[in-house]
Amino acid sequence: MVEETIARLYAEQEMRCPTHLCIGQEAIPVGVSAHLTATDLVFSGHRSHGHYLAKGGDLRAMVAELYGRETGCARGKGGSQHLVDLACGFMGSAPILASTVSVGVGAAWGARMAGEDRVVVVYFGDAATEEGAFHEAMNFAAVRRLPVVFVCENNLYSVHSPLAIRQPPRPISALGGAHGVAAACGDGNDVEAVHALASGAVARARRGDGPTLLEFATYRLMEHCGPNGDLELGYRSAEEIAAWQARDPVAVYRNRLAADGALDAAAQERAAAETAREIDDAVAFAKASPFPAPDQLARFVYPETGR
Amino acid sequence: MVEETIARLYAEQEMRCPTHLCIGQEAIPVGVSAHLTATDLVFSGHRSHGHYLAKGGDLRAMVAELYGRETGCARGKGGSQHLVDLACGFMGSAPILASTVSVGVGAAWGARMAGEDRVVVVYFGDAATEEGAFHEAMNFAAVRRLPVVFVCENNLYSVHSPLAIRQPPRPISALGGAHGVAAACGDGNDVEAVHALASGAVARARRGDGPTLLEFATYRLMEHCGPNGDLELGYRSAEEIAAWQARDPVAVYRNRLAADGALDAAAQERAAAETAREIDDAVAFAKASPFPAPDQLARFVYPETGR
Amino acid sequence: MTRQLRYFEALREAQAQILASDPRSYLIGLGAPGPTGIFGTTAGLQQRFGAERVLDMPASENGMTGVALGTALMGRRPIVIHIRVDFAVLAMEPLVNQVAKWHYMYGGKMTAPLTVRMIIGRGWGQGPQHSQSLQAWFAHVPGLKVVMPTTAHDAKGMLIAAVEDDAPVILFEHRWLYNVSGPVPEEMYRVPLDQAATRRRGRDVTLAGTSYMTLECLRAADLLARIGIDADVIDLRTLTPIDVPALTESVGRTGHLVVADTGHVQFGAGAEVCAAVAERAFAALKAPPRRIGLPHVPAPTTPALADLYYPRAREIARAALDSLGSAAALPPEPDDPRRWKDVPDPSFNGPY
Amino acid sequence: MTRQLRYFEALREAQAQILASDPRSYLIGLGAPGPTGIFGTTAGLQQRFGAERVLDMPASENGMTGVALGTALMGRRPIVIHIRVDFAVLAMEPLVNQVAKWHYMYGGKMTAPLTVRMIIGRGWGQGPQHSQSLQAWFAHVPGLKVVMPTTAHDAKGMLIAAVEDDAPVILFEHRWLYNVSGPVPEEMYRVPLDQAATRRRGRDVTLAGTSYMTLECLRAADLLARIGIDADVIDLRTLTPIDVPALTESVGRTGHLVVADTGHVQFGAGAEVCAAVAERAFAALKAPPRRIGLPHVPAPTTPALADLYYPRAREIARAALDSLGSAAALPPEPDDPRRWKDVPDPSFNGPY
Ligand SMILES: Cc1ncc(C[n+]2csc(CCOP(=O)(O)OP(=O)(O)O)c2C)c(N)n1
Ligand SMILES: Cc1ncc(C[n+]2csc(CCOP(=O)(O)OP(=O)(O)O)c2C)c(N)n1
Ligand SMILES: [Mg+2]
Ligand SMILES: [Mg+2]
Repeated sequence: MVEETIARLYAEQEMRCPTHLCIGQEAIPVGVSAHLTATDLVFSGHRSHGHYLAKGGDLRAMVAELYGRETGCARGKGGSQHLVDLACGFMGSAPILASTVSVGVGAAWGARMAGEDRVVVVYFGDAATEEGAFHEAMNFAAVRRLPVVFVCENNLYSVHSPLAIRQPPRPISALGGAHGVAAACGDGNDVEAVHALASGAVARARRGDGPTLLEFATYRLMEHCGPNGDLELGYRSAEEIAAWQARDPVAVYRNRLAADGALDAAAQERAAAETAREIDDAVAFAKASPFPAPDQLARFVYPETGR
Repeated sequence: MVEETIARLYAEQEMRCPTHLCIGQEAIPVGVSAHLTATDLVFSGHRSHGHYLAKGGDLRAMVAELYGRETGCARGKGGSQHLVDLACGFMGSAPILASTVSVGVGAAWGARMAGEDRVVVVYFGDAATEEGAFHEAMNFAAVRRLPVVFVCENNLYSVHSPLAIRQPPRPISALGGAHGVAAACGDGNDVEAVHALASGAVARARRGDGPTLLEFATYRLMEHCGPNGDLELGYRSAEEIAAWQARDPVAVYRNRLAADGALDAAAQERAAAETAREIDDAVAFAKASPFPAPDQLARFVYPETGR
Repeated sequence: MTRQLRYFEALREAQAQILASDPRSYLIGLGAPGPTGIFGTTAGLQQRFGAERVLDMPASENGMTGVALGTALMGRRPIVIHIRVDFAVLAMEPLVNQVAKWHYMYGGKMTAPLTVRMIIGRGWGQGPQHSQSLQAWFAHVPGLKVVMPTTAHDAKGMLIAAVEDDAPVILFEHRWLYNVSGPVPEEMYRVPLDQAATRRRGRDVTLAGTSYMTLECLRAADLLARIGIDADVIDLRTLTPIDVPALTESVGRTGHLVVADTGHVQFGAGAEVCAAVAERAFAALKAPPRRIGLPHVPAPTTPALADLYYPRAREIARAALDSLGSAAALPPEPDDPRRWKDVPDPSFNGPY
Repeated sequence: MTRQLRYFEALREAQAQILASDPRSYLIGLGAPGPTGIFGTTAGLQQRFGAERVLDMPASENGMTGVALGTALMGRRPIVIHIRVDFAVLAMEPLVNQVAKWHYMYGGKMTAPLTVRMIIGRGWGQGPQHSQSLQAWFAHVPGLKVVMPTTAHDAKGMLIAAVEDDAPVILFEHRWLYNVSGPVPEEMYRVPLDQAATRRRGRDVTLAGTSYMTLECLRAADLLARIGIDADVIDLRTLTPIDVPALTESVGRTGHLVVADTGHVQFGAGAEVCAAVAERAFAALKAPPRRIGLPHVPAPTTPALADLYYPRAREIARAALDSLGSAAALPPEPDDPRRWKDVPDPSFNGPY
């Protein structure tokens, strides 16, 4: 719902930054984050709204960041591609593919050096595994048996490029074994399946048994970057989109809960209304927030302590 | 013998460039090159003398290159770390770890684009597989099923650093499977074992069945860079060195041939004498060759055709 | 010769003609054959030239640069495309250590005729990792040629010349030039890779620009003209070499120099221009050469700061006035109804 | 304070004191704990501080830079060591896109206090891929601090200051300084990361050097002194910022500037120095500022060409004479029995 609102409001041209929605992929961060504590850490890439919110990231600060305001989580300097919320352990997202994977590995290592018990989750897409930096990070995590869960959201595409022209026919999770990292594949559109796989991986990390690579099959329902669909581009078929739409993780789980009697219509409505209120509040907050003042342009290039 | 001579003459300080000897590792290029034709191509890294000579590289041009002469294979501009002999298909060596792996993959692809049937062999050490660029190259070779044989000379060390602190406990050949590349391990000090494994890999490439990663266990008997031993550094034990010395591939194979009656003492002596003559000739050639003239300094920065 | 094309169309036409005329050439980049075709510059080319001439690639900037080099050694003429300079930073090792030096370090035995197109991002919150303009890095590296076409005409002619050149050439394309149109001949033609172009003749001050900043220089010249100052505007076009003779000729007439570059000022291309002009035309300079470019700050995402970050025509004009020691006031800004300047000025669409 | 240490010993002592006094610090680099200890600079430190404070690493320059950044975010103070600048080229993406911008792009919420030691190779046929001196690249990137200590004293003091600084600092160490000795206090001390040092007072011409080239400037000053020309020698020490006040003060007295840098001239550090001085001290300059550095050529391996490649004191002195318009002849070269100059001049061993 947050992203649907973003999609709707994006046309107002007040969120002036490249914005990658994760509609269709929501089950993964939800299933993973369920196992994380506030002191566990998360890193992400360009498609990070879901990762941020699932970890408990501040919604107001995120929306304000998209609106480029001083009250944004990165004071407007980052935008959608650079979310951060230290209070909840969301350590940062950055759009250069695979760039935060090694940073996450380092954070796990740094926490261990400090004697802190923290699990680190790093999210990335299928294309990020084509970057050498990804392999370097996996190798080091394995050498040091660091408490990292690598979560690959394999949505079959890199922008408009299908997997088959970019990678050989083998599961991405096979890369784990090569690097001495435990690995598994699962259905990324089934939040319970995600929850189950993540449970093992997070527990393994917490026990000190080292890193795990989880590959989740999923699908991006919107365009790569921006608020719309992209059927007209023709790089994927209407049937393919429809088939995945039918497996939309939110709807699937909502229906399952309803069928199980765990969620009645009234509760559902209440939850939706509550969420809508929160979103409206965040948008109102963002729109009412000031833009950074001109003197903020050159601030934070260098730490004020260090120069 | 070539390298023994280099080691002996290095102290004269006329070969003024970093020089990485492959004594102890000779079986690998010999066993691999036996399957290559003159139009097949080879790329290598910093420890390339053996790869160059086994492919049929010109000895005089190599020695002259080490001596920094105009008659060197790279006109003195490259030195030991930048050997080249296009006539025999030795396309170049370069010391940045893993840097020539992708170039070799590209050469295989370029040959295919040109409709040429060529197999490309790329040599590198165990440490090179820690570079992300190595993985990127493997992935692409697999996607395009290119005729490349990746040959990893695993000599257990990167300079003075043992494998275990750099990589997790799994064979390097496991990286092949992850990238959809055929892979195998073998004894790199047994030229017949190398020959057998390389036979399959080269044949596979030639048939159009795609790349193979071969990992060979071997050992560097001299110091990492330079003409001497390095027992005194203490990073490897005298026992370890002695054990590998006992498995010196040249001696082992010479003895095996002698035992089989395939090589009698006279033939052996003749061969040794012939080789010694060639080496003396190459050294004499190099020493008699002129240094590049001053006007060569700025030559070949840009092609003369193109500017 | 009155046909007008936009910059991205000129690039597309150049590539189509290269692919059609030279069977050794091919084109590779993330999304090159895709439906949006790298901002339109490669749209339709795969359909026309086939899947082996116009290629997508894995997200492996380093490895694919090495791969392209390998094909070049085997006689191909690759065009490698990076949709942002920022992503090409992953390819510095192969570009700088290998591609740039391959011809030299093997004693001239081989050439490495790659062309690498890099797009400089700007606007709509591209932010710190999608809008770097690092041409100064590449121009620092012997063996590479670095060019920055400003007009649609030069985009086509320099891209063709780049592919035909036996040296590796890095072509920087500023995203804000893509919709700017100008006259582009239909036939294949070459624009030399070592010459600046004078875009406006003037006698009072020399404004030298790289890429998009040349347009801002032209607009600055308009502003100055309105207060009676007559600027010479030089489109640098190439960095290796910088066309120092063109600069010294101009400065010899004007005595004043303002350089406007798309990158950071500090250790940027403008420093080389100023240093070179100071070395070779010191006596002609009547005032210190001045530099306009990005401050020593990463690119902020919010338009509220990005608008302050990017210098425009007024800053260039003001530097010219400073150089001339003039106290004149610039004419007022023309009315711009846009709240933010994070998309190209619609009045900048050419023809140029 | 008369204790003399060599440069590499000063670096080792600095690191030992950092490791001893700051439990957050650690040291990582290829071979750092190994028997040769990165040219002696890390020798014995693992034995003293343990395997978790002094670490080897996989040959993964990119990934390990990201890893070090991650530890820095968690409060560590890493020192990452590259035994050649050329290898660090693989780490440009994390250094430039991430480390440099991390503080800024998350609105000041975190700092990235890495120190990165990079060694500039030279001599004995290091050749094209083992002797690059790319400080100008890093100084072009906002968020990084770039320093180049020349003396053993500054090597220690700047390394300590770098680790204590909350910004990421890149420390360039020239291999030919490693055996040069000088007075080094035993205690922990800091040398500021933004100030040049005057190494010799003179009134006729300003010679400004970076790193090893400062020693060549000093020798050039000796040559010039023998023909009655009195040079001011400034050791730049830092590039971000360049100490422009120190330069303008000196040029204000001398009117003449020669900059000698260890890297390529074109788009190099000297361009920034010249441009900055031309901007701020134009009126004081009596002649164009001159640059000494590497030609636009990759480093050749053979000593026959390498000797021509690297400029030395005579070239600096000659540039000074040119600037002064002096027709004086330099005193003859002191007898140097060495055939090749691809190892450091034994008479350059300090103290400095
Ligand atoms: C190093 C680098 N190269 C290219 C890009 C451009 N780019 C941005 S998102 C993207 C697609 C990434 O695909 P994937 O990792 O599968 O994530 P998804 O968008 O599918 O979630 C690309 C190629 C980039 N951001 N970084
Ligand atoms: C990118 C890069 N990093 C570091 C080095 C320094 N270096 C030169 S050789 C070497 C060891 C390489 O080990 P390996 O690949 O196993 O080959 P070996 O020397 O054992 O034959 C290292 C680290 C380098 N040349 N390139
Ligand atoms: Mg994807
Ligand atoms: Mg090895």
